[in-house]
Amino acid sequence: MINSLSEIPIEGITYKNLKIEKKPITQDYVPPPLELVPSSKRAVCIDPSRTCMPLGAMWATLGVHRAIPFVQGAQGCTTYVRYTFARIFREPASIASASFHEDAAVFGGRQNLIRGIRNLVCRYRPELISIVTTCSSEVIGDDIHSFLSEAMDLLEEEFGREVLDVTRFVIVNTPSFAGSHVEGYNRASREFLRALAKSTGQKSRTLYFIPGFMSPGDIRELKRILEMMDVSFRILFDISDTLDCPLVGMPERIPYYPPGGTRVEDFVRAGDGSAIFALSPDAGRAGALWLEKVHRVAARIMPIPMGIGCTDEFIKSLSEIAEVPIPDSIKWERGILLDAMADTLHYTMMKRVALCGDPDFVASATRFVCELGMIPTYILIGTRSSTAPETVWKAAEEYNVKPVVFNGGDQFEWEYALKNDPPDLILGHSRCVNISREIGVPLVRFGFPVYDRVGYQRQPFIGYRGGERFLALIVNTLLDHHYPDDRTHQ
Amino acid sequence: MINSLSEIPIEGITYKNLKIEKKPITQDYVPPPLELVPSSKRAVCIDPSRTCMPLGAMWATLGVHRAIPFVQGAQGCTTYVRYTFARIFREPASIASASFHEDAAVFGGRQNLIRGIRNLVCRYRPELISIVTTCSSEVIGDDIHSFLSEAMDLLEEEFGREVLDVTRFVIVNTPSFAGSHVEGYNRASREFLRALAKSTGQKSRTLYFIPGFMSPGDIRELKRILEMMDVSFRILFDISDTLDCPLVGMPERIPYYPPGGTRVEDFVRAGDGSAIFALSPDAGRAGALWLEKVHRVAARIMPIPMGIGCTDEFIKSLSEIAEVPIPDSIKWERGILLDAMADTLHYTMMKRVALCGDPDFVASATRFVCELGMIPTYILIGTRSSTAPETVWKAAEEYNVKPVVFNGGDQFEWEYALKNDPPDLILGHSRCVNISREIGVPLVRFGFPVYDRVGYQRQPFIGYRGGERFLALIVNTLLDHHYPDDRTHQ
Amino acid sequence: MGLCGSVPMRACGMASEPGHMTQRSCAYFGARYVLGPIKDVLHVVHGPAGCLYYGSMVRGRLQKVVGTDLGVGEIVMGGLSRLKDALIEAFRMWPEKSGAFVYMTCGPGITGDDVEGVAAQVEKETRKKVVVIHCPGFSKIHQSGGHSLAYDALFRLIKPVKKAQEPTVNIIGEYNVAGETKSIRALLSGLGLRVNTVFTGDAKLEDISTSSSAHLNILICGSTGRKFARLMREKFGIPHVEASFYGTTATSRAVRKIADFFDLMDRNMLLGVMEQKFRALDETEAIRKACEGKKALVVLGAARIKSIGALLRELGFEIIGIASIFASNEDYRGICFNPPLTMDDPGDDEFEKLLRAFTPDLVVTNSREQWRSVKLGFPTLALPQEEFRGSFAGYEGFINFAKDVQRVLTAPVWRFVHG
Amino acid sequence: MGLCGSVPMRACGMASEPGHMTQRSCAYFGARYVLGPIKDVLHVVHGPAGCLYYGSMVRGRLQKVVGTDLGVGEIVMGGLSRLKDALIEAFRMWPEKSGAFVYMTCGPGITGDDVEGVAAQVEKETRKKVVVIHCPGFSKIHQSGGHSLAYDALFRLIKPVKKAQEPTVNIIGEYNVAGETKSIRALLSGLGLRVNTVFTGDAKLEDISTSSSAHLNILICGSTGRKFARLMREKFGIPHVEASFYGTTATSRAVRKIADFFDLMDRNMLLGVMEQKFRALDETEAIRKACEGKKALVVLGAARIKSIGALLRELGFEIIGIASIFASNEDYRGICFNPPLTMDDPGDDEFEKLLRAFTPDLVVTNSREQWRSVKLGFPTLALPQEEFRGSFAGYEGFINFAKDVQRVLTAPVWRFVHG
Repeated sequence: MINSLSEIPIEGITYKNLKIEKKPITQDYVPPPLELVPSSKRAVCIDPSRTCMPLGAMWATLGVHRAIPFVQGAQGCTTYVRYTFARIFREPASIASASFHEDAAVFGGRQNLIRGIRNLVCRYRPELISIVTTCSSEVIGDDIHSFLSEAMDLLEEEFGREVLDVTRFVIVNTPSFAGSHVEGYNRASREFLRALAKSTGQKSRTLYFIPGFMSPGDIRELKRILEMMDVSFRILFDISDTLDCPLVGMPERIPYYPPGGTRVEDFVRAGDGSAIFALSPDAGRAGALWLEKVHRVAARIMPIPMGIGCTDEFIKSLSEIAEVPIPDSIKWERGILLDAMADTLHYTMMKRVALCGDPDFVASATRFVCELGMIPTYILIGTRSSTAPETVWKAAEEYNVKPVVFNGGDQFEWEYALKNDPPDLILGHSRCVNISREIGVPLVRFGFPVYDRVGYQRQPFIGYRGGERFLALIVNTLLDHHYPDDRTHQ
Repeated sequence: MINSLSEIPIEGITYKNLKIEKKPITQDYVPPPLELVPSSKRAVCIDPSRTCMPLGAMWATLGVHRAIPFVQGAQGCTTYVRYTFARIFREPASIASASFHEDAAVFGGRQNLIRGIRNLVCRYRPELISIVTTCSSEVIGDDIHSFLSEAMDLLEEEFGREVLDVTRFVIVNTPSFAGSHVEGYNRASREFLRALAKSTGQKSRTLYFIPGFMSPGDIRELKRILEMMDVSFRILFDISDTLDCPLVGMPERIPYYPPGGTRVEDFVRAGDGSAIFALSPDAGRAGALWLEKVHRVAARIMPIPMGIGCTDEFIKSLSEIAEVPIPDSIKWERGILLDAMADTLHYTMMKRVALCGDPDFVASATRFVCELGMIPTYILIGTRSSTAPETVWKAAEEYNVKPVVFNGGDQFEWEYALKNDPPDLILGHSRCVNISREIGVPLVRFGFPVYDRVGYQRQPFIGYRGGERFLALIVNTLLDHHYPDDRTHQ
Repeated sequence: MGLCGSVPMRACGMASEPGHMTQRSCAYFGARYVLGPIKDVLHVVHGPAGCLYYGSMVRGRLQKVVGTDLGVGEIVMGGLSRLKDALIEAFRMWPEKSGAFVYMTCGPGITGDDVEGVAAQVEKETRKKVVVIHCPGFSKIHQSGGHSLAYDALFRLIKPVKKAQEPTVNIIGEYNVAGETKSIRALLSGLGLRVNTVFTGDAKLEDISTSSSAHLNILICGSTGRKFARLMREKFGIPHVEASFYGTTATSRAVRKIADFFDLMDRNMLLGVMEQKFRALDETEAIRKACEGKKALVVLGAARIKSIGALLRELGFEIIGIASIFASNEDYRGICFNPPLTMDDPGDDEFEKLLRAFTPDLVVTNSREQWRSVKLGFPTLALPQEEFRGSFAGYEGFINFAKDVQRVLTAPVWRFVHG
Repeated sequence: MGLCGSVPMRACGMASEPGHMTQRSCAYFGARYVLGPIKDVLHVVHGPAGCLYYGSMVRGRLQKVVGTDLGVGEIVMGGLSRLKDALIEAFRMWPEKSGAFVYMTCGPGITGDDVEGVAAQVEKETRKKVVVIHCPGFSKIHQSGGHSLAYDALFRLIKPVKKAQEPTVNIIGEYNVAGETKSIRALLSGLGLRVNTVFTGDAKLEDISTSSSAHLNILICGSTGRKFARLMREKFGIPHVEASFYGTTATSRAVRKIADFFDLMDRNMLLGVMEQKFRALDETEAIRKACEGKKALVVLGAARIKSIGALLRELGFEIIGIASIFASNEDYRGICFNPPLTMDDPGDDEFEKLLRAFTPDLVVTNSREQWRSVKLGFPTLALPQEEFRGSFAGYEGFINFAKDVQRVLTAPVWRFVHG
């Protein structure tokens, strides 16, 4: 090999040396009819940046200790989600299906639910089962409440009253033809609290948190911050251990349940809580508002604490509600993030960046990139949101930038904008990899889902420390990008 | 732009679209005369992977609270090091020079030392000054001890006895023509303890640690582990705050000193310690052995706790010496790393990897890559070491691999090996970037120095959690590498 | 139900019990599995966004799929006009496509939209072929029902054409995982055969319609393609041979079987085949020695069990148990080795019980379910393999597979689990 | 020593006090700074590995440098034979190199090796030019001494040759930071001039030896190149003009001055120059408005202060203080604006006192020392700039500089520091 090398090949990585044939994947690009570019002008949906509601309810359920989602629908509705979780977390996730077949489509899912619940209870002894509906059960018009009540009666008859003390039930209506996975989580947050929360009249000092689609790494960082703030807290829907846990070897008892997850008891006591934080407005607001309305627990709904501004808001709010001072250790971490921002401003300032993802992620990330002096150009909010555009516009006004916001469009129209006006960087989930390669603009992965790189689920993006990491990712991605004379970035 | 695009350019990043002209940097590669390849057969040194001793002593000194290295030599000996630190840490670092000029070269550095110390003491009121020698002062034959004693007498005369209570002095002989920065640190570790440590006869339960060239992120992780283990400890030469601290704004008092660093008092009390750990055999062993010999503090010298095996060894040793059990939280983190290893084994297994760097980093990293099922091929230990090859061979034997080890050679001979037999991956410091580009093999940065990417100094590579991050870096680097059909790595 | 150790057993070919924690998927999933790789047509999902979102990932690869993204309005009022508009728009946006597959999923499946009528209209207006796959998730007991639906649709596309002049074959039930189609093509070209269509690893609409020009169909995955092959024999008189390219023995047998059909076998060819086989055995010798007598548990779709089972046995594994995620009784009969345990449709708890009961040295399962056995500390090989792990078909494929097994078995991580 | 506010002042051109925490570097550093970019020669460091290690980084770029890596043995016994072997080996390894620069650093500088003798021997044996730079770190009071040593060596390489036929210039004191040489070359080509050699941003041994063929030397950095230019005038009769390409006014003046010399100025050229200037002013208008009246503190080498000062003033900054890391009195005289504070060789504490006393809106300093002012919360521009930030020379360079300043000033991070 050595003789065929020129000392410093200018191309950075020399495909030539790899001796693999290059083959074009597709033919030349033909622009689409212009009037079909906006998703609102089309019937056809191309590359949606969202999936359907049930996933959100399943995600939430898996954050509860020994809880199993029971999906009232066809088998694909679970298999596809199991696959999605498997790719993101590289962890097993037990999700049960009602196994709808023709008979269910014709006669309804009563038998499926009743038999399914019995099977689950007998074989898995879960502490909670969430019944997650799908488009089929919703279109058929399954009366889930009456089915469940029948199922519970039968269980009691067969096994005695105790069985219902062991296992709790929550129904989440998540028809796939409305909302998205984000709304599915949102609804779950309300239904879990509706079904479980009680108030004793005796208020506690405990703060409750609905994390939305935060990763295990994010939730762990959230806990660390809360411990530093020295407040009493519970995280609801805490996937940090259930979807990221050690290699355990064969457990003593099977079926195997991952350790951790929020205890049912914590949902019950939430009614006595002193406040509930929804840290993803679009994925959790409903739960927080319900708890406030019914149990008079103060609700705080705020953007994901990402970057300086959003984290400041969170920490301040925490300090006020819990009446605790902000400790020096947190200020220290803030200062470290500022230091990192000042140290790298030449790489970030004025860089044009496009964003894509779930509303809560995109809204907070937009503010963060503004804080870094970057210029957001095209922003795709994958699920139509009423709060995220507001958060985006507020940041845009403060930082004097004028991004184009697609609220709930599909990726096609956003990608079309990027092709015409390529940014310096894309911030988005793993399904942005094609446009990133097509226009030769590097991608920083974040949000839901990231599945084509490893370790993202373990590293926080939230809080000042998460900001540090997010910033490093952004800068290093820019530096890794191979320019023709890439020695400039030594 | 849009019309000139083919939908998925196969090259990944399309230089073409950037419209920047490619120009070859050098002409075709001509292989060197074969007999000149091994560094031992040459007088000429090409791309050494080490620098000279003084840097190590300065690094150690900057880990002490309000301490200033005073470099007995020409100004370049400090400027170059300030520059090196500035690039790695993006932090200010105050290092004083004796400003040798012709007169010093002729008459010796007596005046320089005496006046320099006085200036420093008056203007900076440091708590400690380390006098770091260089090749010039060593060749001239400066009698540093007598110079310092004269300087102290004069200080006492001028300012009273108190001045010597405020400022302590340590002399570190670091002639640049021997050893390397690694030995410079090693000597500093001994000289600081020799100059400061006392024993009162009353043993404490405190464990002392010499971290070697661990980054601030590594040292923070070390502290976190020690806190989890619930042992009493002090880190000596603790750069974690001094070389990575918040953006502070104008301080109340100038000259500005960064917060943190090991207190002089901690060195004094080390003589009563229950054990001292040198976690980088080549950079710290001398200090630990001296303390053991003179003050009967048990010395534990072990590889950097990186990956599973080395971290296991460290945790076990800690548990034995401190007589504390290994907490579940640590076992949990170990299990998470194992999980990450199992999840990614298809990316790492049988991958051929070349390593380059300081002996302590390379030795532990070699074991870690073996644990990942990778095959170390060519290993350059940048500074000749008596311990690192042993650690490497032990791992190689256990894992049945047969790497070629260059113990203390220069990068030229290692790079020549890589050109003839390119690995899948290179693990090395930032000065490996040229060979990485030349042969088109991706580089995972680690060790000393990393200066061409950001955030590396803040993220740990040590312990189980550092291993998780190291592994993710390795896998993501492999995945980022653009193969012709890079959709395979979605 | 029977019992094997502590593991309850169920008869094959039955629908899953609700709440049984099945790994099975739906008819739509199955249809996408088979039709996914067909390149020159539009794939249009008539259903909610979720089906579109998930359906764009087939065997780990992101594919271009579009859909109608049905909302409440369409579910209530009917989504037909939206489907029509979507089809016409999509043909305007991708004029190079020769046709469209329309996948009807649960929502419209229940409301019973006249999708065929819309398809006919659009065909008329656009002069492009529009094929409807009625694959609501609930319509079959598992994905293999979807495989059949897909093959039914493919069969309707075939026109009667003249036989090809040169010796020509189709390959049925071969899905080009990690480049396997290329491996098999290479072996067949070596015999001097032309491959007309690969169902569906390398198929275009035009090739499909002329696939009746072949002299022989080579059936790889019997489970998905058997009925299709039978129909092709009945309607177009094309005989088929079942052939497996998994393992050197199977590959040699397949090559000889096909060569015999065309009367191509001679001494040179025989030597060539032997040489390749010897090389593959040679290169894997150390690995085979290391695998000798090790115990494998295989949890996959039935057709895969057969092919992977052959590979494992050739490596020296003892297959102590097989569990099919989905299968027909015919599939089980096709598995010619008799492991101590055969079970159908294992639930999560049953999978765990199998692991505990058999403590296999190697688990082979699909990529979706692999993390359970990994988490419990068992070396696990997941399929479909990623592209960089290489094809498992043919002689080279055997070497790739052996290396894959070696990587999994020898990973040092396992020795730390109980350390 | 004088006093300015709380800041003690020192006279210029003096050696640093020991322990003063100077930012100054050594003669070797200065020599490397000037000779670093010369491509077709070997750079050989005769000294310990550290000098070699550090010396390979020149203005943020890693360069190929080799060395003798002297150990205790050579320090005691003399390193001459090692140097000779190293040179001969290096020429064998890089036969394309036309010569070598040998940098003698502190160790051999004190022991007093006869390096010249070895150089002569090697020249004889290899027929390559070997030039020794006697630059032990202690030999000068700061790096500018090294610059002179480097230029002395370069001067000795120049041969008397015939004048070029076409109008030809050399550029002196231009080091191609971030592509500045290219910007200046472009301006000069616009005038129809040939550039023979750029000292040293774009120089080869051969070009250097024939640089006496030029009609004019253009002196950019007077501090490093003034003496060299003077010598070239004396020995080869080449006149020089001092010219600055930093800022639009300076650039226009420089272009006219050079054009006048060659009698090239006409209406068209004048219009062209004006147009470029207007465009640069136009593009930077908003930035200039934002910078108007803002206070800048500049801490750099003296020559840089002059050029950067011009750029800052053209942007509208008030320069409230300058502190030269190293300078001669002549350098200070060359700075034609009179800031309230001028100081030489600031220590770390003095730098901090300046910041506290003047609370500048912008600090401009070198990349090594930038983090102190950043840490204390001051927007800081560091030089030399990285390549991606672009050349600061010429009209385009003014725009680049303006944008750089804008990036630093408007970074949102500063508003959070006290938040």
